[in-house]
Amino acid sequence: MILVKDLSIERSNKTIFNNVNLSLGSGNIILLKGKNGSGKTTLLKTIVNIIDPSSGSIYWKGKPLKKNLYDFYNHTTYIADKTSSLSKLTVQDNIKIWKKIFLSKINNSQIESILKTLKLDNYLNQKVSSLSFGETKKLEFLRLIIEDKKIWILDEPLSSLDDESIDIIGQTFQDHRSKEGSIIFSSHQNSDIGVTEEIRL
Amino acid sequence: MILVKDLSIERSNKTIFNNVNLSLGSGNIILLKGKNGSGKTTLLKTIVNIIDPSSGSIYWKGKPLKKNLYDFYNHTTYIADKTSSLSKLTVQDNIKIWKKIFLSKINNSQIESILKTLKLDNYLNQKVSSLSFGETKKLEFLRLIIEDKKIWILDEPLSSLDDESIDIIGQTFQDHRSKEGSIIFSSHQNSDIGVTEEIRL
Amino acid sequence: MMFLINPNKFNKAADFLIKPILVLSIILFSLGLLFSFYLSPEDYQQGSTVRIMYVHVPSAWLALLTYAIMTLYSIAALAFRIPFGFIINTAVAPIGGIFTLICIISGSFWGKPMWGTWWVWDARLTSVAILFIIYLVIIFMNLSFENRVVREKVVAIFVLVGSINLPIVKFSVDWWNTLHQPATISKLSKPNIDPSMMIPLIIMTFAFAMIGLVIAILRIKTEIISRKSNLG
Amino acid sequence: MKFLNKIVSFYYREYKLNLSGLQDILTNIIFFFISIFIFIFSIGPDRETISLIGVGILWTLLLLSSTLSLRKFYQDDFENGNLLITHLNGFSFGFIAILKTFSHFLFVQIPFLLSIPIACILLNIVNDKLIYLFISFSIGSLILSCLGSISSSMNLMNQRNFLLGSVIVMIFSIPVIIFSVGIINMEENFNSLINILFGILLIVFAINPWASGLCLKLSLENN
Amino acid sequence: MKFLNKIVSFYYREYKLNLSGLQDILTNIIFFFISIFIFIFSIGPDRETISLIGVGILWTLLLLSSTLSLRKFYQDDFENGNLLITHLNGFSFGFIAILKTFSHFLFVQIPFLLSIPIACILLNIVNDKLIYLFISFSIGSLILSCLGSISSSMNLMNQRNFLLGSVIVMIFSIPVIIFSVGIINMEENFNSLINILFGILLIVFAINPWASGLCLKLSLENN
Ligand code: HEM
Ligand SMILES: Nc1ncnc2c1ncn2[C@@H]1O[C@H](COP(=O)(O)OP(=O)(O)OP(=O)(O)O)[C@@H](O)[C@H]1O
Ligand SMILES: Nc1ncnc2c1ncn2[C@@H]1O[C@H](COP(=O)(O)OP(=O)(O)OP(=O)(O)O)[C@@H](O)[C@H]1O
Ligand SMILES: [Mg+2]
Ligand SMILES: [Mg+2]
Repeated sequence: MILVKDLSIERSNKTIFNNVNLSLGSGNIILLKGKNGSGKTTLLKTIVNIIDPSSGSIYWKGKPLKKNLYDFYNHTTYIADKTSSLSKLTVQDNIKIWKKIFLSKINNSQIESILKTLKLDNYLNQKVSSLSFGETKKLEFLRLIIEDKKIWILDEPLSSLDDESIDIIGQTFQDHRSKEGSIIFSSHQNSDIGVTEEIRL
Repeated sequence: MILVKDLSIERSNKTIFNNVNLSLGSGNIILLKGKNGSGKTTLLKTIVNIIDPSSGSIYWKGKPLKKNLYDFYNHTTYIADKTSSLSKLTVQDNIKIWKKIFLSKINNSQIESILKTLKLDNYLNQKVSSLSFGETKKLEFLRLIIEDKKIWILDEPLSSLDDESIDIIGQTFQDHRSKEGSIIFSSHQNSDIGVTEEIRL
Repeated sequence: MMFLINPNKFNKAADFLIKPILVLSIILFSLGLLFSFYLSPEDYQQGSTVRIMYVHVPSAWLALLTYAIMTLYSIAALAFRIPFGFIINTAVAPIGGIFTLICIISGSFWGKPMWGTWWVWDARLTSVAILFIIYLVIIFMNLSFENRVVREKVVAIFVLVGSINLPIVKFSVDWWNTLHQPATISKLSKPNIDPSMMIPLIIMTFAFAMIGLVIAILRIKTEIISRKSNLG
Repeated sequence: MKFLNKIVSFYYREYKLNLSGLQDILTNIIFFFISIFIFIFSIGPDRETISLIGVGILWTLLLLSSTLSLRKFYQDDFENGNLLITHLNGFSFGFIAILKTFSHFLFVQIPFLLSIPIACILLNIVNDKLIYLFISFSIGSLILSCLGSISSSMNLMNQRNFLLGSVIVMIFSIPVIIFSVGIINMEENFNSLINILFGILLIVFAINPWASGLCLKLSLENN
Repeated sequence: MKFLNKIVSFYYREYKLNLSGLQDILTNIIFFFISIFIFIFSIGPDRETISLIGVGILWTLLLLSSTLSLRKFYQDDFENGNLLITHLNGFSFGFIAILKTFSHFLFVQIPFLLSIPIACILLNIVNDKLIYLFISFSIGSLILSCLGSISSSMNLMNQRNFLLGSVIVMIFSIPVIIFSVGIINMEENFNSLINILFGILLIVFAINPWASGLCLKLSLENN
């Protein structure tokens, strides 16, 4: 559904990468690999149209992305390498806010069960600022479930997680794939998480 | 030199861990492992006396840590799981500031060669906010060299780094060890970085 | 006249013109100083403080002129996409700012004996003070915005909006009843000022203008270079 | 319908956020009242002078305290990534600017407007002026919110010189202040003056989404 | 010696952070003058009135500038971990509070104090008051810096009761300011009044490292 063609990006006159091609169909899980500073984050940001490419083009459902931007956004969840939960509020408040702003139809019991598998159920009334690093990260993944979109674009979802959590994420990826969803994510780690294609930058 | 005895920590009436013992002698490299939320960060923070333990005690050179705090700080570099470089300033400015505040005797050519091995030499005049996640992390490690202390306390130094950088860090650890330095760090990854002891929380 | 909008042509013209202008400015300035301090009479009311005029009035005019030039170039840059206008804005703003500052300071020193205070809140003085602040803001915007493309546009828009202040400065003495001296020279047909004061005034004005021009040319040239090498 | 719902939830989020930042709002209001006390004390008990300059003081303080809150406008959302999320959630940057401007008006200016009656008592401003005051203040503070939005989105690109944005806002608000203070003292042609004020509002209101939106997009791109 | 060196480099860092050069100080000063302009525009150009409330205007602006910069006090350092680094670098929390308070005084208040003479010309404040003004302003702004330190360190703890606490600390500045405004108008017993102000300064100065230091420690612990 997403097609990236001959994408090149320059920033402050430095070429970051040249002629990247990829296509993300339904049921695909693409893993982006590359050294630090090779441009993984930049590529993902370009795909969600935050950065304008120097040359090359991106298509969504056959049409240029820019022409069809909000339809694309309607089908996409992007999780950046920083967490977006509001650290002054509690976990519960954050979930409430996410449910509202994404007009989520997920019901509470579903969320509770996910919180339980992620082992976050004990922290509902704790401020996000006092969660551990990994816990904040796991909290962020709730957005995937709450937003319930087809396409997931994730920047380093696996770093700082323990093996158990990585397994859970892998499980979730497989579930999503079986529902015809597609995922593109970057990672430095090698975990067998059912990746269908690997792209090196 | 650091001795942790029967340390237990409670936060908001929740026990985080119980009766942890460890001793860090010179030339030791201790790896802390544990699930997300198991208390690795909390333990490290307790060792640097930011968090007060509920019970148990910590000794530095045989004396209670609290009695001898600033001497301990004089020998310790602590790198938290967040980066501390100032994102509005350039890499160069950050290095300059660190050199000043830690009264560093490292000369510039040394720093340049380290920047080169860390592949940061091209970014000297770039703002930290525009560095990639891994690059910011690597920049943080410069503090280890600039501060030039005996004891390194590092919270998840390896996450979000590529394999090459991890090798460099491992090299640095070995160098430090051969100079009778000691290291305690937490990590989720298994990399053979010459760890002498592993502690599970 | 292409050198007024094309950087390359400007560079050539500037290389050719800068030395004559420099010489001219030195001559005019020394001549002006000579005239205003030795060869012009004292005012029967104001005494020798009238000599402040030979600094005050030229700098005031040039402050206004500089802003007017910036306004024209901003229009050119925004409406006709002539990037040279952005260069002018960056290069010339500090010069105008300094002229304004000289005008304010000399005016204050004039005001102390004439009005009994350094400062009053009349329309002209206030609008000049605002002009000064506008200049300062333009300078700081040029210094502190990181993204050059945005910065230039923002500055140009700001210059345009700020140009509303220009007629207020110029005509405030006519529109409102103020303490400040009304325009004397603008009535070209019959200037009600003595020629013995008129001559040094005009010489000083040209001297100031030439000095400003020399600095402007140098600044524009460095600006062109830094744009080419993309440092700015 | 869905879009409307999203807007409502946007404000729910803003509400939650501002509530946790209650301290900031309180600080602003305290600043406001302390300043009023300062003036009353420096003028002394002469009630005539106070009521003469009362309106002017109120206006200035309104302006100053809205510069106080400028930093909150986009900075926090920008830094913690919520600006991006809101955009990906289907709002164009221009529309985000409009929403945020209203949110600033709601959560920062309205508390002020509500404290004006008390301030009027302190400053001995006669009651029958209150309604004029209120109308002109509401329009004026909306103008200030729009200007604030523009300048603080510009500030995102210029992380060093934070005050510059405030200075720009203040320069542009000089005419607004002149007009609005005039309104109160010239009751006869109140209507024509308020129309001018309204005109200014429309202009900044039209420019705001365009200018702020552009700045937001660029600053996200360069982050 | 080493310790002294460290203090010097602390200020080097603060300098780099606060001012990326002269332009930031200048922007501060411009901001100050524009605020004065705005007051004049809203109050009217009448020289008598202006000189009457001139001192009040100056105090309000001093208060404004220190309120504006409250957030910068500890928040940024706290969030990016530099507070911790400074502590581990050998400064106790109480001492950090003292250093920071001086840094606030240096980089925020001093630019103001320096522009007061020019402001006095604009506001038509007579020359022979200038020295009184200067003394009371210097003491007053140090007091405000200390109070600001306490209140913004309380604010770090981000708990409802502490939020309120920081607001209450702000309220303490009311008597200080009102008192200082009074000083200018009561030239006879200037000395005894300034002594009282000095006494207040000593008190807050003594409390500050203790209170702020505690809050800093607790907030780091709970983060
Ligand atoms: C800080 C205070 C002052 C400022 C900012 C100021 C500003 C200006 C400006 C902007 C002009 C140019 C106006 C134009 O081109 O029409 C001007 C002209 C002039 N000013 Fe001032 N002025 C100040 C004080 C004074 C004082 C105290 C005097 C003498 C009593 C004075 C006498 C004049 C005269 C004679 C002219 C020439 C008017 C003409 O021929 O058009 N100014 N001033
Ligand atoms: N605004 C900018 N100006 C100049 N260079 C930039 C800018 N933004 C990013 N870069 C550079 O672009 C490169 C790619 O950054 P990016 O964040 O995409 O890397 P990454 O592959 O995600 O790395 P990591 O694994 O460390 O997250 C980096 O070297 C970074 O320094
Ligand atoms: N102030 C607090 N109040 C209550 N609980 C807290 C507080 N601070 C931390 N905790 C809890 O303590 C636990 C340990 O946190 P810590 O950051 O030490 O974990 P960690 O082992 O470093 O995890 P990670 O691998 O995710 O970094 C977490 O479950 C966290 O929620
Ligand atoms: Mg990245
Ligand atoms: Mg941790």
